[in-house]
Amino acid sequence: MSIPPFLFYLAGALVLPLVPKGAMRSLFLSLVPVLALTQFVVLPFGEYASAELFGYTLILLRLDALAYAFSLIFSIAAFLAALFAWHIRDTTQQIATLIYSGVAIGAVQAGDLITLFCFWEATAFASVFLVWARRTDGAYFTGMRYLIFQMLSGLLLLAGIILHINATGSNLFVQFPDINFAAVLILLAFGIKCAFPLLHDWLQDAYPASTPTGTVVLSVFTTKLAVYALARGFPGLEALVYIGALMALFPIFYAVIENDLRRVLAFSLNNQLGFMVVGVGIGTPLALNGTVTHAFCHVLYKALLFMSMGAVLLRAGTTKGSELGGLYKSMPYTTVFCVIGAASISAFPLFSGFISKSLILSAADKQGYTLVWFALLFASAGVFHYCGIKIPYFAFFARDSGIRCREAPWNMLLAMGLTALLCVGIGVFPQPLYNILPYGVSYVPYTADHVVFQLQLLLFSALAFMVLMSKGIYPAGLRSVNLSSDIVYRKWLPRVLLWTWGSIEQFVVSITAPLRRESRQIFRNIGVVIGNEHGSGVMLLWVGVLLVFLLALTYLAR
Amino acid sequence: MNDTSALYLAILLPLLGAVLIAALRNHPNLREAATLVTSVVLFANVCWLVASVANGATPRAENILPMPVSGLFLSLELEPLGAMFAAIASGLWIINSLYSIGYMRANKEKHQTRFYICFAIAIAAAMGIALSGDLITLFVFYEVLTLATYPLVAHKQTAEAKAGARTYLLILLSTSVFLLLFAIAWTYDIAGTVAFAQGGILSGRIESWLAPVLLACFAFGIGKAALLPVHLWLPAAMVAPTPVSALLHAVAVVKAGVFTMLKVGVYIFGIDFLEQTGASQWLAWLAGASILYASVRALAQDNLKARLAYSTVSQLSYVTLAMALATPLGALAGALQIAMHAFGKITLFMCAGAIYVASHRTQVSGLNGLARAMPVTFTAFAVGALSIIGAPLLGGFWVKWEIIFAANALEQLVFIIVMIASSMLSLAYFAPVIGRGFFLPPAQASGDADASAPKEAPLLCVLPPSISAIICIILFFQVDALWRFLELIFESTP
Amino acid sequence: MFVAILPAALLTQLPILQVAIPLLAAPVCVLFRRGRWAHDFSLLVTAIASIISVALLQFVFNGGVISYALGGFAPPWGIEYRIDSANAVILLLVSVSGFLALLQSRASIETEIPEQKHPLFYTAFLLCLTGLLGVAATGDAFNAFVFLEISSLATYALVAMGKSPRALTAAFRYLILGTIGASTFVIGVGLLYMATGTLNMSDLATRIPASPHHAVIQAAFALIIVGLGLKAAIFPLHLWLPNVYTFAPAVVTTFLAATATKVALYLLARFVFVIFEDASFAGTLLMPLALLAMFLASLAALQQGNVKRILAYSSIAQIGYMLFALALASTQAVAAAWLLILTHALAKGGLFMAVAGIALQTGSSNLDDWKGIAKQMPWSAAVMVVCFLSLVGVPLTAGFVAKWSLLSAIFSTSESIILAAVVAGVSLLTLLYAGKVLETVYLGTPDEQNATANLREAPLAMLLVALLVAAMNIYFGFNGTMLSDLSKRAALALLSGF
Amino acid sequence: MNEQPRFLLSRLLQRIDSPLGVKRICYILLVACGLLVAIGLFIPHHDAYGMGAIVARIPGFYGIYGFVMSALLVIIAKALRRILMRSEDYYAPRTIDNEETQKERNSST
Repeated sequence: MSIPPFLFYLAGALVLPLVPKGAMRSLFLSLVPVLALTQFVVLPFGEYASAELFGYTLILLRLDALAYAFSLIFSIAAFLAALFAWHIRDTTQQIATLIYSGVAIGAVQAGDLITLFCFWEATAFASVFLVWARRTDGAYFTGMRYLIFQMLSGLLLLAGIILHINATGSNLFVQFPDINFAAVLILLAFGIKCAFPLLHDWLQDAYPASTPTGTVVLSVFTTKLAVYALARGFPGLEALVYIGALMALFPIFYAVIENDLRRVLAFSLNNQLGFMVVGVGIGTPLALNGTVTHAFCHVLYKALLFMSMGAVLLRAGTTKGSELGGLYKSMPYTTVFCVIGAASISAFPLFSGFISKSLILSAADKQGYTLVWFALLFASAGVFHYCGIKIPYFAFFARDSGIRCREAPWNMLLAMGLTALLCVGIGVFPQPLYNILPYGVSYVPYTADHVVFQLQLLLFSALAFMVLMSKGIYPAGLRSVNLSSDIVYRKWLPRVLLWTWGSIEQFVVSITAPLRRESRQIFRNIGVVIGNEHGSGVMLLWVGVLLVFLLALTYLAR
Repeated sequence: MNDTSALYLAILLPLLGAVLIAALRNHPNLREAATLVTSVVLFANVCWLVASVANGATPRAENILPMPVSGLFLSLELEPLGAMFAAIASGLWIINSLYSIGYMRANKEKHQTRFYICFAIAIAAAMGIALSGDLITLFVFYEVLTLATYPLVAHKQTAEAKAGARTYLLILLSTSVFLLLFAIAWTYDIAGTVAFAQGGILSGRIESWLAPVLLACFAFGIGKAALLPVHLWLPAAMVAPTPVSALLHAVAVVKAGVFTMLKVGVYIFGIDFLEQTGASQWLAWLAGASILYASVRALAQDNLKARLAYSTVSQLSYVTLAMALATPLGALAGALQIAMHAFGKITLFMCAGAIYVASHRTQVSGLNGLARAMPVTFTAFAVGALSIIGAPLLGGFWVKWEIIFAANALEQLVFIIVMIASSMLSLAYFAPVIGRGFFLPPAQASGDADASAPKEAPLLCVLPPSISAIICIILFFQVDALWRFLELIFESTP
Repeated sequence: MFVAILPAALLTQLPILQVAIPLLAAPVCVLFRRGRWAHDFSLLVTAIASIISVALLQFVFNGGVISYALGGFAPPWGIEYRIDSANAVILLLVSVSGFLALLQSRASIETEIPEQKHPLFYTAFLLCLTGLLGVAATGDAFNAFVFLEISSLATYALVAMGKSPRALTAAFRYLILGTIGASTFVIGVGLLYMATGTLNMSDLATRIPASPHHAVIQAAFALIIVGLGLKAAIFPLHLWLPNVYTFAPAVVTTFLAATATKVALYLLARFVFVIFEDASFAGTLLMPLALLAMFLASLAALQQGNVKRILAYSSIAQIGYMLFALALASTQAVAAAWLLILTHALAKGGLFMAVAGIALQTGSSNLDDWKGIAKQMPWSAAVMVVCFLSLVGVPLTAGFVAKWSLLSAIFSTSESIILAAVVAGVSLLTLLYAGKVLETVYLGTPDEQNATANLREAPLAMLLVALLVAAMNIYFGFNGTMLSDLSKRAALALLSGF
Repeated sequence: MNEQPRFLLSRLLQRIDSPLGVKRICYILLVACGLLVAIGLFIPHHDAYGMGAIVARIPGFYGIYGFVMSALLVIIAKALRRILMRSEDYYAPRTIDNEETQKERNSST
């Protein structure tokens, strides 16, 4: 008997309001992921819990290596996030977190497209609450934009699924054999959630807008779910290699000049996704393994970084680089955890990023994607630059901003500590993680050349940072907004639409107003001609006219 | 009891209820009890009929009254589509009655007896529409429905209410008298009958270039279906009290419109005939335009009920679009939309009414933070809205699913795009209610005017929308049964 | 049923009795000192006339055509009274309308007409009735003229008795125009006589086809159409009608609206279809006029502020309908025309009755004074609703039966959807002015200076009759078989000739 | 500013943060870089294919690449700022970017 794990989360969300607020509820919140985890962690791979709905067979729980890895990391992250949010007393956020985690796990374990779609949409609706939970006007509007983008993804997926089912008659979620229109729609849907270039703006827009704890949850699921879906549906699709490379490259430029550190993290999230997408695109066992590992590690260190920034936001009230600095004096533990996260994302040896990123790089190299390989190398150096150094440096060191606050609450520290421990642990002992990878590939990350070259790359990068910093070339944090492709729908499109609407309206009015006036006049005239009282003379005239007319007609008709 | 007498009963019961209500006008509690009892009995009766239809029977009552022109009779006949409509209308009457009691009392509305009487008559008319076996009978009940709801729309008797009711009556009566009747007469002339028949009655009898014209007469003549140029009555009717809006938008009126549209498509033209001639092509396009236009208009409305009204316009065109796709699948999807939209929209309206009762707020921009005071109402609203949007786990999803399926089968990409765009737009106009309600801080500028913090509305205002919201969820999982029932449309021979 | 109990001898005399009884009774009214007696007497007379008409109809319906030679001179030399399905229906309509109008209107007559004039009033009323019955019953062209004049002259007098001073001018203008119309008509008849040497209609019908393109006959044709058109208030010869309907005493308006124009229309149909047998030509002539009437008069009705005027213009538009149906000239269409005549009489009669009641209580027929009157006079208002619905042609009212027949007639004769659309479109306009009146009556808020609060419902007698008519509107909506059978036979009678 | 941070860890970190600490780090970094290049010359590269194998033969390639590219990155990004940067309230009020600033302003007045 196996219950699909997502049901635990949903049931938990239902029961949650009944649990008294406070420690009880927080405990409950962190126990749900553990309970759900026990349901599948020892389950043999296979398909469970299928249901019939509307003539389709739904597979609610399909466990294979790919799904297992993602479910596992999602569950761990859900637990850590719950721990991190222990102090939160906001019921809506708690419910949203539970549902969001649950449906994300459900989506990963969905064996068919319809179930996948249901969860796909549900992640969108559940997650927007976390954005809104900040409860400001800005967050509200941001959430609306976020929601619409997520919905667009869902709808494209829906259309694609329907087209797919119509063409193939099967609703199983397996690799899409050929890239027809249906597949393109589905790819686009995945692409939106995966923040493909030009479809990515929702990510940098929404993630920094959430609450300190909300962003942590957000950073875990949506995009990794998309990576999972790509890995399942489109492994080896070559276009993805280039899309991924582009994703890895362009956000780093933005990240360097971005002021809001959580948005910097969002850009780096995008950049890291690029690595994973490249891995999916290469599609060799090594590359796919790299994608899975990287996603696994990424969830942890990105969560860690967002946690540390969340703690900063909670205590210092802002995460803007221009306002922060010298926080290590107040929040030393957070500082250390942040540095561990930064080291992990920068792929320092002995940290988790190292053992995952190199798989993808190796795979790219192996398959002869030279340019892509260079690009990824560049991106790796860049990551260290704007994320590995910039985040800890601007937040905790640099010039002293004078902010003196308390250290993060114990639960946050505990959550960060556990996450940091996992990051280091995986970095040191990668084999357990490698063991759960979908493809049996033996890979040894810790070879001399790997370590040395990686260190070369990173330390020279650091050198560059130092040089630029000392020369004053490094861009300082400035309160600003950096334009991106989202200006199209945030500024231009509304203007164009309003203008079009307005001019159409004006046009219609300018046409109809005289028409209306005229017709009213005609109407009134009819009234005057027909309705008014006329003298007998008029009548006589009509009699005469009619007579003459009739006579003429009869005469002519002869 | 046999099927035929059950047919008569379905129409007579609400009328009887109206008489009872009138008789008990001095005893409000008994009067409301009369409404409730009647609605429950009616529902039971309709369920009996539905069961009989599900078993393959076709309850009939022909030649009830002789009509002047030979071959033209009033007749009743129940096929699956009508059975579904009847079941929805009578079922929602129960919920709506409960809600009406809560709403009318909480708002201390006047003329409550008139309200309940007209309501009952409107339900009788809706039953008649559902059960009618030919166009003339349908037309008669259609007009009765218009007339019976007119006093309801004008209920408040303010200048605004009168103006709205006037537009309501004018558009509905004029389209039906001008175009619908004309179309019926024309149909009669072509086919020699106006009785609904499996596969339509026009096939091979009308020149193919005239078929779209006749269809146009029907499409615009059925004003209650609120196709683009004739949709204006719906926003105008928003002046009515909320239970009436629920009646208009969910229980009876607009549903009667699209139901008629479906009936005409399926049983007068015949889906095959429409497909062969392509007579409904233009209608599909117009319905698509209607969907998008109304959605955009909804987006621009700040008044919650006006927003809902435009949403209804857009959602109704789903049915028309589905029918105009001219495939059996499309027609079934349209029928499904009638059911799904009914439950979704009634939830929304009852929530809007509950919000009004509790806080006297009508504008979306004024809802900030209200959800924290009324979590149940807003949750129900969210469920209803998501169902309308077509989110999974809610009934509305399957409609979207089937319509896209039907459009895809025809390789009509544009309608898939329309469906997607419409879902996006509906999300865009519903999400603010939820987002603002739950997450924005309440406005404080109004000061002590709203000194008494709003609380959840009375139980009878909150319970009904909760029930219908739950039904929205159940419908997602139980769609199979409904669908199989509807499939009888193309299997049985009525 | 009557036919069965009536002795055969009496039966053959029925056509003359139908006309003669009111004619002889008319002067008797003058003898009564008191109006009330005169009223009761004329009521009795109209009742008898109604019974006779029912009997005639019954007889004709069973397949007969009654030809009665006046004074024993056989046609074509003597004057022939000839009853077939077409005019039996009209006779019934006229006599029953007269009866109901009288039955309903005692109260309104008493307030509108000075006591001492009552006997004269009833005399004129009966004379008018006689004229209309005579026109319908006779089979002789000149005799028809005579009766037309009898009814017209009586009508002038009746209209002039209206309370408003403007009734006089209305009557005077009607007098002038009516006389012109009558003269035109009689010249036409004279020309016919000149050309054919006969005045008997069936005789004319057999002789005219022999020389169809004779110039004199064609001139006669034109003259007769114009003359009768004026009597029937065919657009644009309708200008006399609004004032007459507005300012005549209520009972007169009710009666005239239900009957007068229809009788003229009947005669027109008789001439066109039976005598000239030139239906298609007449159709092309009259069709545009009919359409114009339907549209323009309805528009004009929309702009009126006086209920009676609204109804008057509505009548002009409805006459357009009837003319339209006649102009289509198929059996089905003529049947539709007859149905229109009957149902319009029902609807418009009922409306004018209700209006009479309300006008009696409010002392005004201006719409502005009727705001929210439905609260005080719910039954009268209800009658208006029913009759308006019938006028618009909503199903389950008599009007629907007619409207439906007209639409199917259009479809089956002309194949022109556009015509049908126009007809349907005009009912839209009807709806508009009906809505305007009803909304004021139901939802208007009374102006402060016209306190309507203490108004009471119309007198019971008025109300009951109005309700009866309204009920008939509904009854025939449910069971229109009788009406449509009648009209179908009438059409057959007209189109198959003598 | 000679305040003593409360936490022991903070005091440790303060050492790094001090001017002297920074200087030390710089030196350590330079030395480490040199060492790495040196080591890189001697290690075998068995896990490199294609381009990876080629560039591994260039002494200190990874270091140079890392240095140049990150410098380029910063310089290009800084140039991009000229095009892309807008004031914080560019999208206001529909964004969170100016809200903190706004809040500060409100609390200070």
